[in-house]
Amino acid sequence: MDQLFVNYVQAAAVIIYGIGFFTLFFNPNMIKKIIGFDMMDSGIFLFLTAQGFLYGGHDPIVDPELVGAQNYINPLPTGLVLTGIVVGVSVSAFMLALTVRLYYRYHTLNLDEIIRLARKEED
Amino acid sequence: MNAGFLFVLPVIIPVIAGLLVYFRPEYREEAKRVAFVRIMLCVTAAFVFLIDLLPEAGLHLFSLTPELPVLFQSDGMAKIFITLVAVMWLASGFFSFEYMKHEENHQRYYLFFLCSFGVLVGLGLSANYLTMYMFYELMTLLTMPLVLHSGKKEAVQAAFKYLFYSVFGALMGLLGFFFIYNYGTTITFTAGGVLDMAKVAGHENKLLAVVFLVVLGFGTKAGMFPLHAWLPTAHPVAPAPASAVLSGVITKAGILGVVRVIYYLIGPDFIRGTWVQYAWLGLALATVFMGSMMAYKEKVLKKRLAYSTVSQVSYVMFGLAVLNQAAFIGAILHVVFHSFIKDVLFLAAGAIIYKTGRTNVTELKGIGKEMPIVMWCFALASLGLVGIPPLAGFVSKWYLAVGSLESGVPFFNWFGPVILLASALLTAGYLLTIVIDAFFPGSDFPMDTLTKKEPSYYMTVPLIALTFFIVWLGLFPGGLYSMIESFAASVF
Amino acid sequence: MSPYWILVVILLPMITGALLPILDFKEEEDRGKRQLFVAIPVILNTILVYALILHKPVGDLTLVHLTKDLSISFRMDGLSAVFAGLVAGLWPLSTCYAFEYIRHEGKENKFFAFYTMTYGVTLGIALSANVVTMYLFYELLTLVTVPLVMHAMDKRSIRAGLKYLAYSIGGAAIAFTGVMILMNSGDPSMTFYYGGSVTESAYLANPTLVQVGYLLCFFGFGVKAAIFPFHEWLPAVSVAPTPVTALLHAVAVVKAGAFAILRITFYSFGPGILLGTPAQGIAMAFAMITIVFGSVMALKEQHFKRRLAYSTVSNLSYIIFGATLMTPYGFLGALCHMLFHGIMKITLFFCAGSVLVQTGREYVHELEGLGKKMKLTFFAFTVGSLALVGLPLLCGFISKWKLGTAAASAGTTFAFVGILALLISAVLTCGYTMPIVIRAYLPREGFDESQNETAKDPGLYMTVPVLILCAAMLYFGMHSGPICDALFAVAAGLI
Amino acid sequence: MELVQNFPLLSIIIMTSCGAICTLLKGKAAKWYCLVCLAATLALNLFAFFYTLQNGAYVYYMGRWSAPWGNEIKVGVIEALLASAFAFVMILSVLGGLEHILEDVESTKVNLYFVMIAFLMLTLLILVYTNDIFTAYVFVEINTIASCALVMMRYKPGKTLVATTKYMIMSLLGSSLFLFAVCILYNITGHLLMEPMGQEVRRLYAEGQYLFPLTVAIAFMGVGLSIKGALFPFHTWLPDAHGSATTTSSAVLSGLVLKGYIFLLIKIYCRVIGLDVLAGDHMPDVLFLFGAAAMVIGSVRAMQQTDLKRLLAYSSISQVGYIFVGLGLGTEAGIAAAIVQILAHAVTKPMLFCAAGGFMNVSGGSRKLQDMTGAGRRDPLSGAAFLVGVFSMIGIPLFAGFTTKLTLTQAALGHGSVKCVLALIVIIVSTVLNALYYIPTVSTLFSARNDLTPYRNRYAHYHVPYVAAMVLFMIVNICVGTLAGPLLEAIYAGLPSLGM
Repeated sequence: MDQLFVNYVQAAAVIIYGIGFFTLFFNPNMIKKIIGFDMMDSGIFLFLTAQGFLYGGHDPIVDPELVGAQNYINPLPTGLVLTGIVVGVSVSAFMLALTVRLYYRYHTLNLDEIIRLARKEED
Repeated sequence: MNAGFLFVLPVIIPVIAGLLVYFRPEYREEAKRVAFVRIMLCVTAAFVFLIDLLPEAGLHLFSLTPELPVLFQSDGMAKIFITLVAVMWLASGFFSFEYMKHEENHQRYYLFFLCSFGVLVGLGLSANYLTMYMFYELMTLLTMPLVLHSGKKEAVQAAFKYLFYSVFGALMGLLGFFFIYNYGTTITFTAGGVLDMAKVAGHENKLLAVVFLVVLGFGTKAGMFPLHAWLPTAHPVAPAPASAVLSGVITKAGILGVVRVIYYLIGPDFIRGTWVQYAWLGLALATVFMGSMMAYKEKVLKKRLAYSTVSQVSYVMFGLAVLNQAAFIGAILHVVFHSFIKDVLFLAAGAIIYKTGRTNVTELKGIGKEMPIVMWCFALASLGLVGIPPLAGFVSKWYLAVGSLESGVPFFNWFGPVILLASALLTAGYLLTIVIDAFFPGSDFPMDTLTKKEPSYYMTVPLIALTFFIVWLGLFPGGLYSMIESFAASVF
Repeated sequence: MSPYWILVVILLPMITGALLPILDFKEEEDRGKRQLFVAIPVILNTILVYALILHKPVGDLTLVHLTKDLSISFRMDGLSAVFAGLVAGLWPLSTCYAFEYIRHEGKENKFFAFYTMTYGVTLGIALSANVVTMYLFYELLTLVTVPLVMHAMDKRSIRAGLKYLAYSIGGAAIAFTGVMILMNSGDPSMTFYYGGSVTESAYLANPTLVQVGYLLCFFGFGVKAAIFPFHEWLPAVSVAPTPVTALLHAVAVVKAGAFAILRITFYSFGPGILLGTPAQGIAMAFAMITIVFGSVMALKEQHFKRRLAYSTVSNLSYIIFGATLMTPYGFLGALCHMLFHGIMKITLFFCAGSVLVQTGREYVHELEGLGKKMKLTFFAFTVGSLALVGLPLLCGFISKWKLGTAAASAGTTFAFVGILALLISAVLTCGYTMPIVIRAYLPREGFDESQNETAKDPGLYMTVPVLILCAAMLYFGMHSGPICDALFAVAAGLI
Repeated sequence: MELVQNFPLLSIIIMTSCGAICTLLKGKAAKWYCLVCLAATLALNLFAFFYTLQNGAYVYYMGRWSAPWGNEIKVGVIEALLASAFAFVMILSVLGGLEHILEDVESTKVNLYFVMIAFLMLTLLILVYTNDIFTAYVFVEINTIASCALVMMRYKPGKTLVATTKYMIMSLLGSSLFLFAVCILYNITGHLLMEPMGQEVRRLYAEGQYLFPLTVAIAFMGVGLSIKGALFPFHTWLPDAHGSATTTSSAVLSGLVLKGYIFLLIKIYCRVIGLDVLAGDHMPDVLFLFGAAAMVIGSVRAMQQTDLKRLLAYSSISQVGYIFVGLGLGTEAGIAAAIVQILAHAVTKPMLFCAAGGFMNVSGGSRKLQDMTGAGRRDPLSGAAFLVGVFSMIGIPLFAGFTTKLTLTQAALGHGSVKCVLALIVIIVSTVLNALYYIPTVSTLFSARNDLTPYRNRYAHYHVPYVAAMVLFMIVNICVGTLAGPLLEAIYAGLPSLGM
């Protein structure tokens, strides 16, 4: 339990991730699903950035006064998060495009309903 | 080249004759058929007697595989058996000419009748286990249609029962064959046995079990308990001449099998004093007694005779199981005598059925007046079967009893004769009552209304001839005795 | 002869079969052409096979190496010669029979295509030099025969076909596992050597594994040989056209299973290792159970062809029983029965097929009185039945004799029980064949002959093969010395 | 540095540029350009394969930073082999489904289809080669998008859209789990390159530190990639997606895309986690069990299908099960078997899908098995290819499937425990089930039909690309079956560089 309080940022990240996960998985609304996905991504990014952060650490720009890696925050997670955001955005965009197509065809955003309609269409 | 080539003829002639009778359209005609069959029976019998007269010989016909030659020989046992076969077939065959008039499908009947003649001669002449097994199987298959002949429901059932019991029995024989081949030096019949004791060592128990199964197997054909049930079912449904040979000869084929296996392959020494001998004795005696009891209770004449066969053939089994010379001689004598007697009895029953249609013993009152010749023969045969001197049956039973008493087998040495005696009394009870009723139906029976219904010569001559042998052999058994003794000595 | 001829005899029928759908003969009009097109390669192939048997090619023919150990190779050794000889002997006869029979079924092109292909595939099994090759052809055999079973393409035959398929493929899959164990415990190329390729050290390292491997192979290949409890498919496939049931499910396919067991027992695992192990006992016990069980089922079965199929179930296990004795004599018995049962059972099936075609009757009780009308057919059936029962003078006795004496000489109690099983089965055999014969000739009292008015023997295409087979039964029954010597040479590993 | 060592990266660059250039080209030109690029990729990777076969694996630094900071690709025998195979199968799938692409995809968007193909190939190459776990994540996502686009890109919307959506959602779940696992691993090890990461993981495991995060990472990694690899019970998206896409898409998706993810998983498990650590967490057991279940359930479900493409899709689920069983055995031989199965299935399933496309042509475009009665006679080439595929699926010697069965059974026997028995049983059951749905399918395809409606009577008119694709597919399948020896040798030679 102690670990949980000390690493409260990580805990929050996991909670956000969990919310996103469940939304993506169980919410039938397409838009909410996409929001859920974004929350998942955000959760992970938070987790990642929190790991790179160092209390009292400086920006990772080399300052001649501060020698030694322990004085700087880790720049790599930040870079990773940036990449991740790019990927996440493109996936969200793709999903949104998909949703638009679905909506044009079925006039609803409810995935369960869409599946039902699609099955009917098939028959 | 010796007389061996002769052996093929009495085997093959009846078979070919039978096929001709069946397939040639001209033999649909009664007269031509009878003439042909008569000649063929006589020719075959003549060859059989010729073989009897010639000295012992052997013939190697061909080999299935090198270890399985088809061999014939005419030793004493063979001669006795084939002579018996020939006589019975002659008598029954002639009887058939008349009897079959009230049955159908004559050509088929003669086909199987003649073929089984040939096969039985072959069986008698077999000189090794393979040949015997072969003819034994063929015999079952060829005699089964005789049982089936009428095509009635009970006949069909009886035939199948006969078939399965017999095949089972034969296959037990085959089981023995496998083992004798492995544990013996040869499969050729050799007096005294062929077992190779070096190979047997360590496998005695298994071999004893096999021997027991073989005895049971061949005992099936001989109607030995516990595999006797087919016999009272099958024999009565066949036409009377067929019943006669079935009871008279075919049951003896089982005996021949036992003799050949026990005395000529396994050797009596191997089983003497073992549980196999005691079990065998016990089963034989049980059958003797049980057969008589069943016969006593039975009301249908032919069935009564069939049960009687069950009982009498086990006299022979008992004699063989005692495993000494006197009992052996008694057994072989009983084989011969019982054949004659049972043939007469069945033929007489057939004549009665043929002429009057009566099948039940209670209907036979006063029949002695209607058919005196037939009933006289019946009476003499009955007396013979009971064992009244000087008729045939007495001699054999005497030797059986003597053999048993001097054998030294514990318990059975005195218990056997006691059972035999009891059975003889029962025999008197179930046969002589018929005779008495036939001739002395009682004072209130309207004897005067009866008319004479004597059958034709085709029926009476065989009866009289056979009855004559019964009396003659009873009076002068010496020739036969010495002949049997000559080969009996060699097996012990 | 050059080992390449082996490839020729395997491929010639397969190519002929494959060409049939391409040439696409018309069903009715081109019948003559088609028959010629099929008959010539089949006969030629048979001649080639016998030429190969008489002049055995020296050495193996390796077609392709799968891995550094496994290869597809062919060889003509003694056991191959026996099976190939049997197959090659019976194929022309049954093709001849099929020419007439299959007119009643239709779809002749398809039928002969697969039928002829099967010839090649079966020879492939016979001539394999190692387990993998055998496995290949074993699988192919299933695949080319399934269409034959499903020939009618009605619900019944499709269901039967699927059953057959499931059992066969399942069996092969089980066997495959066993083969893998074999591969790990000896010569990894799994080439057949008389006496086995499993090394003593590998066996001692893990005896249980090797025995389990043997049993897996035994039951896996045993599926095709219809070992209890994997026998179900065989009676089911009797819906197939008779030439198929006769040749494939009495000879080629089921014997392929038995052949595989012989190979596995004597040439792969080797009796030296298996003798006296629990694996031998289990295998033998199942063989015995099947022997009796098959006969009992045959006795109960009223459908003519299914009855024969159950009889096959029983008889196949005679062969397997011989194999599980694991002595040269047992091997000899198995070989004898393999040959002779092939001849006997194909005859019986042909007779059943003739009856089916001529009268449309399928059940045993409908055959009453037919013996007088279909004389040749029932003559052959009688001879076949008697041979199957084991009457001396006919070939069935020879194999029974060899098996029986082999079991007797094996000396174990188990073998003794096996003999009893054989004999009980023989009684039962009598029980399920003889009533047919008897009632065909000797109908019951009051039987109405008029219902058989139209029945008559089929044409020459169907009767001649049957009579040739009868003659063969008699010949081998009365004079089997030479062939037994040859088989013994095989069984003792001399050739 | 030798020239050949540049080839993998060169192929990646070629595919990237191909994707970019295809957006500018018209449909036909894009097709040819894409095919040429794929051929070049194939050639380059084959060179790399033979190079590594002789000289062993090598690491190729991206930029001037070397490990543990820089990004790098690692080229081993297995990687190069898979890359070549993937490129080859990709070419054949495109050729085999070319006709259908032109039919199914709007003519203005044909070039986009080839863009997606190019990107898919690109991502596959990177998934195979990369040694950097975050790069892997990025390309997993790109791969997802590309493959979703391939599914969606069919003229007829509706079902494909829904299928794509399902596929997308499941993929996103999978990749986010994967990403999470990557983050955790990064956190506890401080590395992103696989080898340093692997050393760190082993050290931590040996010292007993961070065991819980490690377990979570392993599990998330496994679950995430299993979802993408369609392992039972995460397979639900697959039949819809593969069943409704155009021929090439189905072929590529089941033949290659799944394999890309699974190979990534294998690579991470071997190189990063290490099999001994993995075994301590019982992850192989879990994968094994689900793989075994997939083998059976996929086949059972396939038996119930009336739609040929869905049948093939369910069959893929069962085949993927084989790979996971091999992986789940957790031994060197097991991994080798898994890789063999990746190859064998990659050369078999696309062929079946292409053949199914051929059957559709002669059955009025219907995918229903019922309507395809006799299609094998009307289109013998597809029929022959389908037969080869079926033989392979059942595991007849000489065909690719047999190699799998052989290696997998051997691997199971080598394992020698309860798993061995279980594996043998499922292999047997699955073989039988495979036969039970494939053979009736074949018999339907080849059986004659009397009520031939006109369109069904249409006989196949072959296009050169299709013929070439099918013939090559058959040859390759048989090659994988008959040249199992060299293949296995190559795979075993490559296992050390995989981290074994």
